[in-house]
Amino acid sequence: MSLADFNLAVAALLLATIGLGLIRIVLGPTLADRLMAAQLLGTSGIGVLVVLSSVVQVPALIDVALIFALLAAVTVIAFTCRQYPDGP
Amino acid sequence: MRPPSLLCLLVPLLLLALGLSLGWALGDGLKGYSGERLAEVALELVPESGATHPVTSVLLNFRGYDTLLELAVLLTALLGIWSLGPAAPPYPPPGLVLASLVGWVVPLLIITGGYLLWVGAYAPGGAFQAGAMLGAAGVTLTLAGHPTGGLPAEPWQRLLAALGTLVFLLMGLGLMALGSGFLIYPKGIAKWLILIIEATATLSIGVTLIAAFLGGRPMSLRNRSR
Amino acid sequence: MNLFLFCFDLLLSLTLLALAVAALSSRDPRRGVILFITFGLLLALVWARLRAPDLALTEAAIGAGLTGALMLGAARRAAPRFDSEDSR
Amino acid sequence: MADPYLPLAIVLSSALPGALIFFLDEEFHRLRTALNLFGAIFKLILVGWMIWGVFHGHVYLSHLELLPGLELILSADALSVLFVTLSTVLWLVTTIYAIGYLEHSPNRSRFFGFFSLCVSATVGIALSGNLLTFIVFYEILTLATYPLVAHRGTPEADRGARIYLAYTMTGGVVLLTGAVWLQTLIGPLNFTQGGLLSTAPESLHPQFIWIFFLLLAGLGVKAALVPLHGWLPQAMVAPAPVSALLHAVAVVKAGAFGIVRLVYDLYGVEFAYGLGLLDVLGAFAAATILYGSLKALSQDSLKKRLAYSTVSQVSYIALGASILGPIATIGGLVHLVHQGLMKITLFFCAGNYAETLGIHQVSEMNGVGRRLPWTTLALTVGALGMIGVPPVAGFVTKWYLGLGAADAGAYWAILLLIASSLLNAAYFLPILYRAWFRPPPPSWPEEHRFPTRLETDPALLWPPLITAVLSLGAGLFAAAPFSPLEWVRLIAAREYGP
Amino acid sequence: MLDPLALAVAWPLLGALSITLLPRWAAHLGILAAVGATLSALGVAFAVMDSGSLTSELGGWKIPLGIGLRADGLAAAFLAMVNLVALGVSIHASVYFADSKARHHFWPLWFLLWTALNALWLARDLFNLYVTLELMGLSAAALGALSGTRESISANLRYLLLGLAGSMTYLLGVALLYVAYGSLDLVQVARSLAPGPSSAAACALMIGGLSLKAALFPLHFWLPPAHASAPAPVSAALSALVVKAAIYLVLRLWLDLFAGIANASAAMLLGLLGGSAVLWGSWQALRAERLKLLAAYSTVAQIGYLAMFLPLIAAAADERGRASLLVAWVLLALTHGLAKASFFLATGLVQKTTGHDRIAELGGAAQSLPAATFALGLAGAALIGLPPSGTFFAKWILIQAAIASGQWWWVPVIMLGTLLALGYVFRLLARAFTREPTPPHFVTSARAELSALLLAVLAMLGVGLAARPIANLLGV
Amino acid sequence: MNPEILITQMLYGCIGLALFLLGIGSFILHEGLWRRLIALNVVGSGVFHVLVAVAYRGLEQTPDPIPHALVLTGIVVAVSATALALAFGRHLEDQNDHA
Repeated sequence: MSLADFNLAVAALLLATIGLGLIRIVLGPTLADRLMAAQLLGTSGIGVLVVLSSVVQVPALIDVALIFALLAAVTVIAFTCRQYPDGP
Repeated sequence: MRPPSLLCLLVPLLLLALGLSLGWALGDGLKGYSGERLAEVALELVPESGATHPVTSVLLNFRGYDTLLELAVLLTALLGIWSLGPAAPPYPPPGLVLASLVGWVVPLLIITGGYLLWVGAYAPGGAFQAGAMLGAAGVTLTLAGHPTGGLPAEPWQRLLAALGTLVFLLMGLGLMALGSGFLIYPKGIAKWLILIIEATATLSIGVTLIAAFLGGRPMSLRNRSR
Repeated sequence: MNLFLFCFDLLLSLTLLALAVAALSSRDPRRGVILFITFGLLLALVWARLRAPDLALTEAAIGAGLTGALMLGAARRAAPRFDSEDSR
Repeated sequence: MADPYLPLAIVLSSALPGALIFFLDEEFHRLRTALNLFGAIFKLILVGWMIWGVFHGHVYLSHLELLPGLELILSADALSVLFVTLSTVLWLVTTIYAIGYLEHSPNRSRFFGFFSLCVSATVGIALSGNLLTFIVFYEILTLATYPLVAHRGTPEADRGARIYLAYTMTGGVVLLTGAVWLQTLIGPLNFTQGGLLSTAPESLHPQFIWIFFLLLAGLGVKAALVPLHGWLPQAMVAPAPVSALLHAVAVVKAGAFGIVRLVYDLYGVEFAYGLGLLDVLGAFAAATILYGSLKALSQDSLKKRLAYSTVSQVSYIALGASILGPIATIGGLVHLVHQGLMKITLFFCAGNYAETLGIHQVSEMNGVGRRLPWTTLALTVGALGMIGVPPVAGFVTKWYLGLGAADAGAYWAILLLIASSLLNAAYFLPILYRAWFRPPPPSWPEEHRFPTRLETDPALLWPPLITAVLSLGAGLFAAAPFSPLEWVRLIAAREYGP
Repeated sequence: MLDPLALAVAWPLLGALSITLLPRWAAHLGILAAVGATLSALGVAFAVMDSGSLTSELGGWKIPLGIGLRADGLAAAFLAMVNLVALGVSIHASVYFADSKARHHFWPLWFLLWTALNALWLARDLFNLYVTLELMGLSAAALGALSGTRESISANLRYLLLGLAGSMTYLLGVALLYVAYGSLDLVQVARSLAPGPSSAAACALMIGGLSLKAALFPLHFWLPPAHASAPAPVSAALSALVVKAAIYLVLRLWLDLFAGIANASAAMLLGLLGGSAVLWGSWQALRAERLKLLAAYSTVAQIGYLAMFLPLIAAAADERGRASLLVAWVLLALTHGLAKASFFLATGLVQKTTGHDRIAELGGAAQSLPAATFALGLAGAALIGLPPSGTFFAKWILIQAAIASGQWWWVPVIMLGTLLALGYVFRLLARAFTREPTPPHFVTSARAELSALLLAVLAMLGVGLAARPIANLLGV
Repeated sequence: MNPEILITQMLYGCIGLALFLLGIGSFILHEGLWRRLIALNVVGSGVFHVLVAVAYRGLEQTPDPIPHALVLTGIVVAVSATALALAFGRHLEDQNDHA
């Protein structure tokens, strides 16, 4: 097993965690569940990206991972902010 | 109002048939695809375009006209949103934890935007991604209760939203007036022209995205005090 | 032929498809939007795999991030009304 | 030596003033009158010039090629000059009449605008050099007369206008289809003396028959051939000048003129005879003549009686065309002019009765000859002409039709003429009797006094007198040069060749 | 060197941007930009008439890499018509929106739409066409919703979404073509296009997507509500220009791009849809209770006529027949553009006067606006196809081609469609002749009424009689 | 041409097509702005996916930058349209509330 293959295996594993997280997102039932799952997804996504970066030989994927991380933070904010107050 | 059941049966069947034929068509196309026509030409000419990153050179030089019109599409969406009515009332102010998180995230997003803009010349990144970062910063601010997502007053918003398209267009027209031709950048300064366009486009995209998230015409200061 | 890579591709593709189906068949707008955001993030991963880091960046930031934020902002407003319509 | 501008100028000489008139404010009375009269007189001068030119062998041809095979042609041959002259003279007279008639009614700018367009279209029909141009002006005529029929704005006017439109437009679409079909088979349809079709291959003949029916149906609507005549009595709601123009010149004549063009200059009279089409046309004409007269008998409304009389009389033209031989042709063609002169007189008179005394029904006409002697005199001339009493123009028509029928061995046509004349007498003579010999009632339904020593407004009085004199003259001086009859002889001679 | 093609796109865009920046001056800047854009477009048309088709390679890159603009006769004819109509609409709008809150929003969006239209006629790059389609779709939907009523917003939302679906479908076709032929340039792809599954699928996707945008029966259902609920000048632009742009692209792709694979049976299918559209649209227009709905359904019918040409073009015996059908197509499209714009503008005037546009209750409104009624009448006559409008000559050629190619069944469709059109136009015009008092003047608001009237006059007298120059422009 | 690349292109291309069709199906079958917008975005993603797939030219060669640029443009257009559509939807709801 070459290094690239090992990396791929890691990536596949991370992908599997994403898949598990997805089930949680679909099933819910509470907002918190979904939020946590989305966070998990973000984190695993970053992992996949870092690994992929070496597999497909695109160093710029690290930048993409950075954006993922930042967006995860924004997502937290988006989820936790309250609704619009009722009425004008 | 549920769609009739016959439709529910028919549509998937039709789509399946369509999918099979499309797949066949795609396979047929790919088999005939030698993969070295336009792509080769484009990659070869990248050094002449004023940017070293291929996607950036395609986007801002080879197919700059598309990008110009695309900026116009963004502007259209914004003007359309504004035409519908005033913005939604602002979000309530955030709690303490959230406020500090926002305080961290917003500057980071802006810095990242600047970074993406700068690397766009030679690496993945560029006006759209950078603009999206600015937009995300504004959205974050809005969510945290800022009534305009950090945007200035309406006249400035208009200026910023139109700026990218305006600079792009005026540059094209100016070059034409100077004898070079519409959107034809002289070799020596191409890099700088692209950077100017990208910078202004970033601002416009960011502002447009924030304004779109606000979802309506900027409210005047008096109404905003609430 | 790199079998590992192919398996990884297959896994990625199927996850993507499953997400799309989940997002499209969701009746609750909030859940649909969250699934759609997740779909966008996964799409960004796929594009990263296809060596398109620019697109991965843009999709993550705009396709998933901003579109998601836009929809989420609106979905929350619509949710109660939607639920009542749905239960009819 | 082809003059490319004169035919166009003749059409535009009424169209342009018409277009200007629309923009005039309602109270610009003098300017409107001036424009109207200027257009009418200017057109008359141009037409006079053209008559002189055609007589001396000049060729007049305005044309505009739109696409290969689609060409607008305005040209002047003897037949078109006949119709143009009729329209122009009668337009001038009718304009004067209309100015008097509509003195105080609303929407005069609109009325006169469409009135001018209507005449332009009629003149365009007359000058059309091919079927495409003919159809163009034929449809413009429909469009321009619709507002005139609807002008009064009453529910009856609305209804009459709708019926008029439904008939004529359907006819127009049928005509268009037939024309395009024919053009697909044999190319551009330029009106040619002796017809176009005789050289076409025999395999096309069955299609030619179908096309003839389509074209005849399209033209027959305007010519009020039974059973396509239904619109004409309904259109009586229009103001009197419009009825006069519609019945005497513009609409029905456009249809009749089209039938003449169809038989003589597209199919060729001998070719049409060979296909047996003339018999069909003759049958329709005969049916129309009898039906119109019979219906006229039972009408109490003066205008309706005149309308059914038109249905009947216009078909003399078709009858003339349907009988093979130059003499019948002369009879038919000359009726184009004669019927126009006589019928317009009758309608002017009817308008005068209505406008001056409020009389609309035949039964109200007792003794009207004493109150309006000149008008009734004109009416008498017209009515006697219609019956065919010499020396009024109508006699000439019937004489030639009869001679032609005898010549061609079509004795049924002679019987038809006799029957029709008897019927004409049966519905016109009672009117004359009432007008002259019955005592007048103590008061008229709605008397209107004009500030003049004459019996009515001079603008209303002179036109019927002029046309009555013209109808008399056309009969009395039928043999003089430039008379309608002489002109028609020229046409017939050319059609049948040496 | 000044590039007239780029200028024709740049002018309206510059107008849109300057109005965005200076909303206070909207109406003045608007008229200025409208005149500039029209002049630049007419400049292109005259240049094409002089020297044949123009091409420019934007950015200075050879065409498969750079984006090409092209103005051939077809594009130039439409460009000229569209800009004339747009100028008329602008002048009208400067009155219509003068004291309305919507004016700040109308002008910039209107010029963005104008930009999209000009860019669309000149585009020869398949992806560039997608961008212009989206620009057109977005600006059109935004403009359509300017009246702010519930039905206008929901109708235009539907229009927006369906337009998106249509352009996405189109884009998938472009993607397939790019896969197979490695180029996005229309002319280049056309040159190398070979029959096969990928080109057939691309054809189906692209034509299908555009048919949705062109409201070809049975994909027309979005059009009547969207066009009927928009403000009148916007309806004019939508019905006369935007829909025309999509059907123009259908023809352009059909003739230029897919000429090699577009077969007779596919053309027949489109023709049948067109025929159904003629009958259905005209029938619905006849039954419509509101004036603007009537006009919108009439657009559905007119699009049907335009689609009906395709099987006849496919069946044309020789090059001459094809050429004359093409000219007829252009005549019909141009006439409809001018006439429908005028019709909607005049409708807007009537609606402003009465406060509604229910046909049954119009009463003397038509009579009190003689110039507008006149415009309605002339435009209506041009829509019916009464001579000497371009529609008349187009129908003549259409019937001729139908008979010549043995496809006689189109003839009754055309006849019936014409009669139905007569019905719906005169159902309306009959209301103009009532016993209401007449206003003393023919024209009351010169800019608003004369713009409508002039467009109608152009439709009735201009296009048909100018068939020869138009044919020359098309190089026929 | 390298079969490995072809298979990858085909795999992802077909996924793109599938997304396109799923989206279209959902667009036709489902009512409601939310579902239609999501469906449309999935449709768009499907088309973009096809483009990205065909731009892929293996691990050694630089991918074709032109489809990438097209997709970038497409994404921005899609978000513009989505934003506009959402604003329409919000306005409709507001009118419902007032009604």
